[in-house]
Parts: sequence; structure tokens; C-alpha cells
Amino acid sequence: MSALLSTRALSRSFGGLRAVHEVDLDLGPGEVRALIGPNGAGKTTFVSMLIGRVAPSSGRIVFDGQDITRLPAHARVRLGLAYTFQITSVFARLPVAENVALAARRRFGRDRAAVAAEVARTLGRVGLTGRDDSAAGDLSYGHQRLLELAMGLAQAPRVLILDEPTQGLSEPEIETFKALVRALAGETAILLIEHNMGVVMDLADRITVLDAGVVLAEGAPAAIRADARVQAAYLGRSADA
Amino acid sequence: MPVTKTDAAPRSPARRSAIKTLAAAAAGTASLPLWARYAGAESAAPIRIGFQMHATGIGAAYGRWYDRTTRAALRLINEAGGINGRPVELVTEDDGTDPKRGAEVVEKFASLHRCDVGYGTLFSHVVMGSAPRAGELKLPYFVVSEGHHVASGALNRWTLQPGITDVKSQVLAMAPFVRENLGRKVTMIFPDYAFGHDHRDFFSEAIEAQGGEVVAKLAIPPTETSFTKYFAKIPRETEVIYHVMVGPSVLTFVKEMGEFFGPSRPEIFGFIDSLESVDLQSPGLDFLEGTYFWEGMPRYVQPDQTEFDRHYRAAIGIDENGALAADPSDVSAYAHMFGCWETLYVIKAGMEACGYRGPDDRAALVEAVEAMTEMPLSNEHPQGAKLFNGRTHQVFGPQYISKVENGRLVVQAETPIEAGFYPDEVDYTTQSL
Amino acid sequence: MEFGPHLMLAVLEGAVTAAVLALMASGLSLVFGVMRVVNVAHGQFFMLGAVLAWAVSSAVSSALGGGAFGFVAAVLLAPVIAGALAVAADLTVLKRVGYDPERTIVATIGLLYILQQAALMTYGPEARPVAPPFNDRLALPWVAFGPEGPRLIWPWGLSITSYKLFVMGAAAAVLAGLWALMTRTGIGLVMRATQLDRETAQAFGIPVERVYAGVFGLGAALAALAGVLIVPIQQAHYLMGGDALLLSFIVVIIGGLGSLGGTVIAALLIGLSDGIVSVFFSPTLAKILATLLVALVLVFRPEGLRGKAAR
Amino acid sequence: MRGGRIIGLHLGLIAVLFALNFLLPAYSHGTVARVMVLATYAMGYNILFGYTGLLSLGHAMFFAAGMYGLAMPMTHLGLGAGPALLTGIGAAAVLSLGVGLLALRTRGVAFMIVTLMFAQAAWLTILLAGRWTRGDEGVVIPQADRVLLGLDLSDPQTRYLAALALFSAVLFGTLWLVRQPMGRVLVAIRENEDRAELLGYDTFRHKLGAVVLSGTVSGAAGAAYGLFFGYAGASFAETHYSIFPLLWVLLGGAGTVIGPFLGTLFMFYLIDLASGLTPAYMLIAGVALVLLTLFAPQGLAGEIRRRWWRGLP
Amino acid sequence: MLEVRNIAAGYGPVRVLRGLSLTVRPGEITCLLGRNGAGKTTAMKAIMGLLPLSGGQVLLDGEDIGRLPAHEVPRRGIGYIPQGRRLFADLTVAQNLEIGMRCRKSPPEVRDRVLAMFPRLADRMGQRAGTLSGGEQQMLATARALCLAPRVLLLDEPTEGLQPSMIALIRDTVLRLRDEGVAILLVEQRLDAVLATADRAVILETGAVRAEADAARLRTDPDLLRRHLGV
Repeated sequence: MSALLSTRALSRSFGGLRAVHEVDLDLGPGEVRALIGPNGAGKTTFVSMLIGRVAPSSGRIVFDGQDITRLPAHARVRLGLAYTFQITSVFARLPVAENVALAARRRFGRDRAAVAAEVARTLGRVGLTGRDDSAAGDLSYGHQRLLELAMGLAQAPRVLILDEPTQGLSEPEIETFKALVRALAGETAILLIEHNMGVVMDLADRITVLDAGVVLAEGAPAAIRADARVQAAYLGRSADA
Repeated sequence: MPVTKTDAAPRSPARRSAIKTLAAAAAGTASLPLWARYAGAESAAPIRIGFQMHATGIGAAYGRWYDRTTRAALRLINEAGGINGRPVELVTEDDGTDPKRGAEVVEKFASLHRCDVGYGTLFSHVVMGSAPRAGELKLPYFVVSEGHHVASGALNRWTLQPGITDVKSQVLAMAPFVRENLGRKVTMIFPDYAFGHDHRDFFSEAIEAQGGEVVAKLAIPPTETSFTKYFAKIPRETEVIYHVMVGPSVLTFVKEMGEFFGPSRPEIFGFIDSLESVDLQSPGLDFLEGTYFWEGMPRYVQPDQTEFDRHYRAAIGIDENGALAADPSDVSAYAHMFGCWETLYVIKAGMEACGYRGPDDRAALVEAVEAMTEMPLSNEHPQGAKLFNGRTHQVFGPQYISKVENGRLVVQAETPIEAGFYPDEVDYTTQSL
Repeated sequence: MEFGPHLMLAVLEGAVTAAVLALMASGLSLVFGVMRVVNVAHGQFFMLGAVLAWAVSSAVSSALGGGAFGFVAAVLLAPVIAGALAVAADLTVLKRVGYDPERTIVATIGLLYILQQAALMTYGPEARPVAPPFNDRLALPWVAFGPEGPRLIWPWGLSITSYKLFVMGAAAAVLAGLWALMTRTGIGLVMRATQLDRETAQAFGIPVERVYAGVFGLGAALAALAGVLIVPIQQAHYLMGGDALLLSFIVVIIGGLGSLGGTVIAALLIGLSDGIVSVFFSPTLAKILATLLVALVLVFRPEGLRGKAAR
Repeated sequence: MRGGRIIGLHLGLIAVLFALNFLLPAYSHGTVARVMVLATYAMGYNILFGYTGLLSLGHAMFFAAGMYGLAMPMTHLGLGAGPALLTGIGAAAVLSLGVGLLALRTRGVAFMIVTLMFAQAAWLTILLAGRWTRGDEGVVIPQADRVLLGLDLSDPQTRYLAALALFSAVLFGTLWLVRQPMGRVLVAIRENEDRAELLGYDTFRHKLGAVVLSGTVSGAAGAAYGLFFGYAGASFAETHYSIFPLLWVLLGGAGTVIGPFLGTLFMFYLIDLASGLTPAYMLIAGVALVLLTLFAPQGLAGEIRRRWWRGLP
Repeated sequence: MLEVRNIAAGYGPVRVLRGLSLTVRPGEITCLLGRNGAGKTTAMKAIMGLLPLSGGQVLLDGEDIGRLPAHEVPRRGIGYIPQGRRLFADLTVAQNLEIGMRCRKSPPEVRDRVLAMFPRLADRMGQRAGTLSGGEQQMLATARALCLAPRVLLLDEPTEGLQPSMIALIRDTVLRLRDEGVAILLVEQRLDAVLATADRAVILETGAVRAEADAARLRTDPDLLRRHLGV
């Protein structure tokens, strides 16, 4: 399987601290990959480098055969990467529909009908139909997370990076989320940073475990669950992972 | 020095009235907007003079004295029966010493307050910003700014300066005295903007024509607050310092000049602008003893004081030291403010000459003033006899050179009117009204 | 004037400018450092100091009959009054906009006009002098190297006044006091803790809002003191705050916002170069270059704005 | 429809202003003409401040660039009013491009101070070039030269209608812009720049576009002001004139199409009235700024939008 | 005793806490658990008065301190060790402690006692806090809070990023404080640390309490937490 998105020896240090150290990762087309690890393992730094919010200290990022290591964030998004923030980051004072339309408009340009249709479709998929005119900031926290997801979907990305998408969601909302990701599987590659192990085990094709900035293990969910090093380093000592 | 004699001959009355009729007709048909049909003042209604005053901004120190002088003159005019039997009313608007606001104020005079004329502006950028609007609104605009902008031709036929001589003329008149009595090598210190540049250019030219030489030109930025560092650039060979400064920092400027020179100063010749409204007794000014100043009108009463000067001082309430009689620490802008007084009397004379009845006669008023030539020394013209050039809209008068003696300014010389003549640069009468 | 004495004179004059500027800019820098807001009305507190100096000294002089009493009273009273006004402005305006940086700038622009126009209404549009308590001209010597070796000469124009020397000394003393306040006292500790981490400071019982009000008042008092010191050299005028503010901005930005040491060094740099550069260039050109320099420092070294700790 | 109501509102404003041409007494007629030109300046400012969220303290340099870009070629090269209008607008466009390229490397407070400093340098440059600009005194553009396409702009009627034409063009231009993808992205940048970038929009280029557009419109207003009122002076480049559009836009409502006009009109009459009562009339501006910041950061039109009409652009 | 009753709080329009209630008793360690985003740190800030409450009460010995200005809360005797330590990095160790001492005007003996607990700090009094090692920084953060002589102590992830020896030191300190009668509220990621110290555990989800368990149940059924947390 040829990788859609690959990193080679990707590293980043802040001051003397090695946040991410020589990480190699290959994400295949349509694959759902979970990236897990204890707090401070470097997960967010790693995906920030993928999307272009943080510049790598060294290493390479290749997307669809093209080296994107030096591209600015917006150019990577144009190539088909999409990212949802760990902390909700919607346009709080704009209507819900406009939030999604901003994401969709890059593809459809001035075709207002197409944008409107895409907005309606995407809001329907995440279950926010009927909230079009509310200000995004007036939505509940969980709904804002769903709106984030809708903004990601509306870009029709080839790789969707979700940074803790279920954080702050209630159980029923998590079920909706899982169904959505399953529906996407195959058409979009998904890189999922997630603490909720139930979600990870249910959704991921493969799991990559980061610890202290390096890849500790990689494999299918069952294998990761059984991996003693992961148990010791991660599941065993953390309460909320 | 090339001196062109001003054409003093009045134009033929027939031609004048023809122009007047034409102009009035034009004003009646073409220029009046539909909504502004103005019925003309009833004969008893007051004549309204719009006073554009620098009540705030950097011109405020002058504005206050222009205001006092204006009120005094109008009180006398009204006591003497007003103009054409009608009382005169003053409409004062602050322009903030700002050209944009100045233009708005002119609009207010013309359109809102229905003033007959606009009047009284000192700072040249305000004149420049306001004059185009006055021209469009066909509001006679009498400025008291001593700027050369009127006579340079930059403005329009509606803008006149009949009360005070312009800078170019003042400077030309001073050069011979400086060269003959003070020295040959001159260092000039002036503010780095248009008013200062006029001094720089016109005086350099004039002193060179006298065989003198400007050895250094020190331009000081308008916002400067400390000056000693500039004085250090004065060449040691300098025989005469020529200084002119305006704005709120003038006292600092002169004081620091004294501190710089200490006991060994060259001859100093300054325009009183550098100390206008400033008490010569202020601490730090002792060094001025024995230096010379240009004065538009002598601040201190001179032994040969005219009765007209006495009348003028009494009307405004100014003592023999040029300060407010009621508050001797409040020193007047004596060298400039006479221009207000004289301008108001020119307006009065012009209105009487053309039989002014209302705004329809504004063009006639401009023509009547253009037709003026000699203005003799009188209560109306206490500063001195004057000659008005109707083509350039600029008046020419005598200038005074005073020396500081025992802390008072004592007149040494009075230059004749002709000393300030220069070739005409414009003929406004060729423009349509 | 010969080059050497000329330079020395420029340096001396620059030092006076630098002294006043350092006082004023340290106030602006302190406010930015601790509160992370830019006080655009800072120049008006400088003006207020000068205007109050005139008011206080003429009131005292007419009561006590002149002498240096008026000036001394002005030095003591004017900064206190200006500081109290600033505290009131902080509590009624800045606190209520939550010290949001951009809204604070707009609000302090409003404050700028209010103070300036209030001065116009009460004090009037004239420039008025305050008599310095002493003002003797001190001629200064220079060493010339002639054919018969070095000798002392008294160049034409090379001098300073005793009052200008006093201004330098007073500014240095106040700045040293400010430094001691920041580094040696509990008040300074509290201010620095607030500057470093507002939230944690609150979690340790530091009344951050009171600290802010105090810092804003102290900053204004420093500007006012600068105004009092300058007014016997220049005059008090209601429009004098504008240029002073711009110069302070330049100093504070070049010195690194929020850094007291940097501010003093930058004030010396700007004050001295203001004197010296005008020797070689057109002074207006020098001012253009200075403002462009500040803009470019901000553009290419924006971390200057994030500031450093007060030292 | 919503779009219809919005177009209707703005068309209505233009219609009212057109009708006022025939109804207003002379003084207000002249004043409203002036307000329309200044409101155009405010609308230009609003593109950057209201819609993109960038607070500039240096827009006077763009206004002055337009003004001097027009006046200098007319005075020294004898250029006609039409071409000079274009050189004025062009000068503002070039200046705003240069300033934008540099200043946009900063954000927030640094952006404000950088623009302030550039504007200060621009003002001093006008003074320095006194040989051509006549420094603070400025230059008068002779009445005879102020003829555009055969229309005499010193005639009050013509000037009023010319001001209205400029004002309408920019008003509808703004209205059009904010409904375009570009305008929507500007708003997105104002609301959350990082998010806009990660939706694939090149935020730097959009911001640069906003600076250039804003500076050019401001310059057009400056050029028109010089042409309509016959004077170009350095005082228009002073800090005051950078603060004014901020004040007008804040008062009228930042980020609304109609707000700048309301703010300019309201403030003009407020100051005009106050100047009759006290010489310290700028006190009004100061008090207005403080009160607006405290109690109505949305401004007049913003309050209308908040209370009654959510969709007001 | 610190009692939180039904509080609601958040950041701007985002509500994080929705009716959270819990009780912290003297001589007891209450541990706050939950996934990222569940509201643990927000709860601590709300108690400290650093976030405005949009509902509910915070009672300290019956007094409602939920509406006091933030700086009054620590003066009532609540010590706080924030997540990430939040030391005053440019101040020295001594000055950081001085900030703690000033809060309630603690007598000098308090500082002596605290320094006796962390002798390494005593050797570094003149050093800037930002230059300390991670472990020393945590000691300083703890010592600074103890300089208040607190009755209630809030600790937000005190062992994050520390070596085992340091973790043990912190744990011992916390247990000692509990035995001295201090009421302790602890946010902790590490299950082993929770099991070793907590008297009670409170599990948060979307800003409210999902489950509670006392020490006895925690020790007999250590998987309880894991189940509740979806691990």
C-alpha cells in the first residue's frame, strides 16, 4: 500500500526539549489511524507539523508524492489536508451556516447554490440541521465540536486530522461521531488523536503510540492492546487516557 | 533694488460700473443655487462680519489679540454709526488653526450665518485651505496673515490682504538696514515651513542684492522644543544673526539663544514674531539688550507717538508697554494685530464706496477695495500710511526697526513704503468675479 | 563652531532631552510591562504635569512671594495630582474594558482628547513659562592642541545652565529610585509578579486590579514629573503632549517594551542622537529616519513588543 | 428577500441623499457633500478595521497620498483633473501596498504602532519636500483646473453630485465586496485568523488585499477632497486625521456598510454644534470615544444590527 | 470544609462546568478524575475565583466565597498549585516564596518549616525560578502554596513530567499535609498515584460529576476507575 501522507525522521525541539523525535509515519488512502500517547507525548506537536502550524526542526513530510515540509498551512489545506483544533476554534460570532460555508467555499467558489447545498448536506451529516442561523458561539460545547467536524468534512479533504474530537462530548454524541467516521472510512484518510480508548479501539484500523516524542509501538488495535510495553508505559499508569 | 511703481491711477468709473453690473447679473442668474434664494438684507439689518478666529491650536496666542482688536474697532465703528447706517455684527467661529476646519468655517459664514464678508485669518495654511471655498462661495475674504500667498497669485480674486504688509515686502525693506548697520555675513534661523522658507528665500535674495552674504541657513522643524543644538551650527564668522520663530516655543527659542551666546554675541536682528505676545522682562531675556527687531508697529510708546497710535491703544486698552492696561503681564501681539483694525476700516470704506446693501453687492465690494490706493496715516490706519495694490490684492506700508534699550523696544528707523515694493506676480482683476 | 566643542554641546543638550525622555518613557514602559496595555494618553499626563507646574507655582508664588517655593511645590504636587487622575481613569474606564489591548488604545485616545481639551478650557491656549529656581550659565572649557601643546580654551557658545544640570541629576535620581522600588521593595515584588503572571498572582492574594490602578497612576506621575522638570526650560502648552508621546513611543520600542533598563538606554540613545544627528542631517530628515527605524524594528523584530521583565 | 431588503436600504439612502440635493439649505448642502467625501474615507478605513479586524492608526498617510498624488502633478506638471485623480488613487495604492507588505508582518498593538510611525514619517516627508508641497501651508488647486469630464467641480450642485457618485460607488462596492467570497474571508480573518488559514485561505494575501483596497479607497477620498475643495495641505496627514476615521467608524458601527456614513454625519454635526458652545469642542470627540468603548463598542449601526436586524451587512 | 454547590462556569460563551458539586473535607484527599476537557482544571480555577461563576456557590466553612474578588480567596486560606506550576520565572526562589508569605502575612516560622520540607530549595534561594530543574520547580510551586499555611490545598497534576523519586516526595508531602488536617483536592492523571493517596475519587464528565467512590472501594476494586473513564 503506497502511503498518501508520510513523515520521515520528523523532529521538533522547543529550547532543549525534544517534543517530537525522528518520527516515521505512513498513512494510507482511506485509512483510519489513531495516534495515542500520554499527555506531553508530542501528539499535538506532531500533527501541528503535518498541517504547517509548527515548523519542523528536521525531517520531511510527503503528501501524495510531493514534499510539503516547507509549504505554508493554507497551501497544504489546498492540497487536501484538513485539521480540526483540539480546543474548539469556530468563528464564534458568525452563523453556523457561514462557518461551514467558509470551509466549503474554497472548493465551490462563487457558486452559491453549490455552497448552500454542501452546507446543508454537511450540517445534516453531523446532526446540526436547523441551527444554520445561530451564532456558532451560542452552540453548546459539544455542538461546537460537531461544527468543527462539519467544517472539516465540508472541505472534502483527502486526509482529515482530528485532534481530540470527542473531548467534551456526551455519550450519545460520541456514538454519532463514531458513526460519522465509519461512514467516511474509505473515502478519506483519518488521523485521529484520541484519549477515549473505546473510540480508538472501535474506529482505528491501526494505532500509533507516541511516548516522549518517539514512536513506541504501531499496529492493529488488538496488537496494541496486548503490547506489554504500551501497557506499562501508558495504559497502566494513567487514569484518564 | 528693482522697484516697480504701483499703478496708483484709479480705473475709469464707467468701466468699473459696467463690470459691476455684469458681475451682479452673473451672480443673480448663474451662481445662486435654487435653494439659496437670498432676499437681500433689509436696510436696518446689521452687516455681518464672519471672524475666522484661531481660538485654539497653535495660533491661539495671536487669535486672542486679534479678537480684542477686532472688537475694539467694531465698537468704535458702531458708535460712529456703523457702515452705511447699519450696525455691524461680528460672527466668530474658531477654526482650530486647521485648514479643513477653516474651509468649513468659511462655508458657515457664507451659507449658514449669511455673513457679508469673511475676515481675520492669520496662519497661512488656514488661508490657503479656506480661500478656495471663499472664492467658490463668492464671499469676500479679508485675511490678516502677512503671508505672501495673496500677492503670489496662489489664491483668487475674492481674497484680499488690505491691512498688513506681506512677508516678502517686510523682508525686502529690512535688508538694507541689516547690511548697512549690522554686518555683512548673516546666519538665518527660521522655522522649517512655508512661512520660514519665505523669509529664507526672500531675505537671502535681498541681502545678496545689498552685497551681503548668508553664511548659514538653520531651518528648525515646526515641532521642535529645544534649540541649543541648532545654535551650535552658527558659523563663528557670523556677524549678524537673523531670527524668526513662531508657535508656542518662541520664548524657549530666544532664551536658549541667550544662554548659548553668553557674553559674546554677534549682532542680532530678529522678527518680533519670535517674541510676539511675550514680555521682554521674562527671565533670561537680558541678553537682548542692544539687539534689533523688526516690528510691524512699535510695541512701546515712542517719543514721537502719533495721536492715532494713542487713539488706537486707548480703544483696545493697551498701556504704553504694549500690554493690557488691566493686566500688565498680558502682552499683546502689537506688531500684527493692527492689521485687523485697519482691515475692518478698509471693509467699511469699501462698503461705503460701493453703496453696499447686501450679499448681492459682494462683487462690488471687491471691486471697490481693488480700486483703493492710498490710505493716509489716520485713526483708521494708525500703523502708518499705506498704498494698496489692487492687482495683487496686497497692501504696502512702512516697517519699523527697533533696538532693545533698557528693556524697551526703541524705534531706530522707519522704512519707507517703497522699500518693500517688488514686481507684481499676479493681476487678480483679470479674473472674473 | 569647531567639531569637538560642537559635539560636546550636542551631547550635553542630548543628555537633557534624554533625562526628561527617560522619565517619561519609563512611565509608559512600566504601564506596558505590567498591564500589557499601551497608554496613548501618556503624553497628556506630561502636559498635565507642565500645566499643573505653572498653576501650582504661580499660586504658591503669589501666596508666598516668589522664590523657589513655587517650583518645589510643583515638583511635589503635580505628579500626585496627575497620578490621582490616572488612577481614577483606570478605575472608571480601563478596568471596565477589561484591559483589552485594542479597546484600551481607543479608550486612551478618548482620554487624550479629554485631558487636552480640559486643559484648553481651564488653562487656555497660551504657552506660559515657570521661572526656574536657579539658572546660571556655566561656560565650559575645551582642550585644544596647538603648536605649543594642549591648552584649555573656552569655545564660543559651549555652555550649559545649572538648571539643566539639575534636571539630569533629578532624572537620574528618580530613575534610580524607581529601579530600587522595582527590585528592592515589596511593592516592586508585587508589581513584577503581576507582570509575570497575572492569574497566578491573583491566586496568591495579589489584588491585581489595585496593582494595575497603582501602576497606571505611577506611570502618569512619572510623565507629569517629566513635565514639571521641563517647564522651566520650555513652556507649558496644552498641545505639548503629542510630540512627547511619539518620542516616548520611539524610546520604549527601541528599548524593548517593558524593560526599564532598555528604556533608559534607548532614551540616552535617542536623546543623544537627536542632538548629534541634527548636526549632520536636516533635522526633519532625522525625525523621519527615527520614526521609520521604529517601524522597521517592530516589523523585523516584533518580539520587542512582547517585552522583557523589568530589571 | 433578505438580499432585497439590504439593497433596498442602501438604494434608499442614495435616493434620500440625491433628493436632499434639491432640498437642503445652502450650508447643509455643502456640509453633506463634504460628509460624503469624508464618509468615503471612513468606508475605506472600515474595510480594514471593520471587516478585517486590523486597527490602523496611520490612514491619514493614504488620504494624503491621494490628495498629494492629485495635487502635485496638477500643480507642477499641469496634469488635468481626470488623469490627476488617477495618479492620486494610484499613489495611495502603491503606498498602501508597500506599507501593507511591511506592516502586516506584525499583529495587534504592533500593527497599530507601525502604521502610526509610517504615517508620521509620511507627514514629515511632506514637510521635508516643502519645495514642492509648500509644507504645512499647502497648495491651492486653482478653480479653473478643477474641471472633470467637462463638469466644474467648484459648482456646489456638481460637487454634491460628484461626491454622491463617489460615495455611492464605494458604498455599493463595499456592499458587493462583503457578499463576495473575498469579503467573507476577510470577516473570517477578523473573527479567527488561524482558523481561516487552516481552511486553506492565504490570510496574508487577503489581509494585504484589504490594506491595499482600504488604502486606495482612502486615497480616492483624499484625491476627491483635494479636487472638490481645492486645497492640499500637510495637516491632512497629521495623526488627527488618522484618528478621525476610527472615531467615525466606531461611532457609526464597525463592520457595517452604512455605519461609516452615519458616524461621519453624526460626529460632524456634533462637533459643529459644540464648536459654537466651547472652544474645546474636541472634548466631544474624546468623550464619545470613551463612552463608545465602554457602552456601545458596536456603534450605531452595530446596535441596530444587534437589536433589530441581524442580517444587516 | 470546602463545599462546591452546583457551580457553572466557562470561558466566554463556552460553558465548561454545568452544575458541579463536590465536598472537600479536612484531613482528606479528594481526587478529581476525568478525561481531557471534562472540566477538572476549570473546576479548580472556578474555586479560586479566577473564572466568574455563572451559577452556584463555593462555600468555605459556610461562607460563600464564590463571588469574592479573586485575590480574597487565597487570603481565606486556600493554597493553589496550578497545572504547569506557573512559577514567577524571572523572580528568585526566595521572591517566589515571599509572594506566598505575603498573601496571609505568614510568620517567618512558616517559611522555615516549608524549607525544612524541601531543603534543596534552601540552597537555591537566590536562583531565578525559571532556571530550576523540573523537580525543583514543582518543589517550589508546592512550597510557595504552603507558605500560605493553607487550610485547603488545590493541586493540579502535581506529578506531571516528574521522575519517580520526585513523585514519591510530592506524595509524601501531600500525605503529611493531610495528616495535619489540611483539606486536599487533587487532579491527577496517574492511577497508581490516585490509588496510593486518595481517600475519595470524583469522576467528572462534561462538566458535572459522573461518579464518586471512597477509598475502600478504590482499593478493593481498582478497575472501577478504569471502567468509568472508558480506558
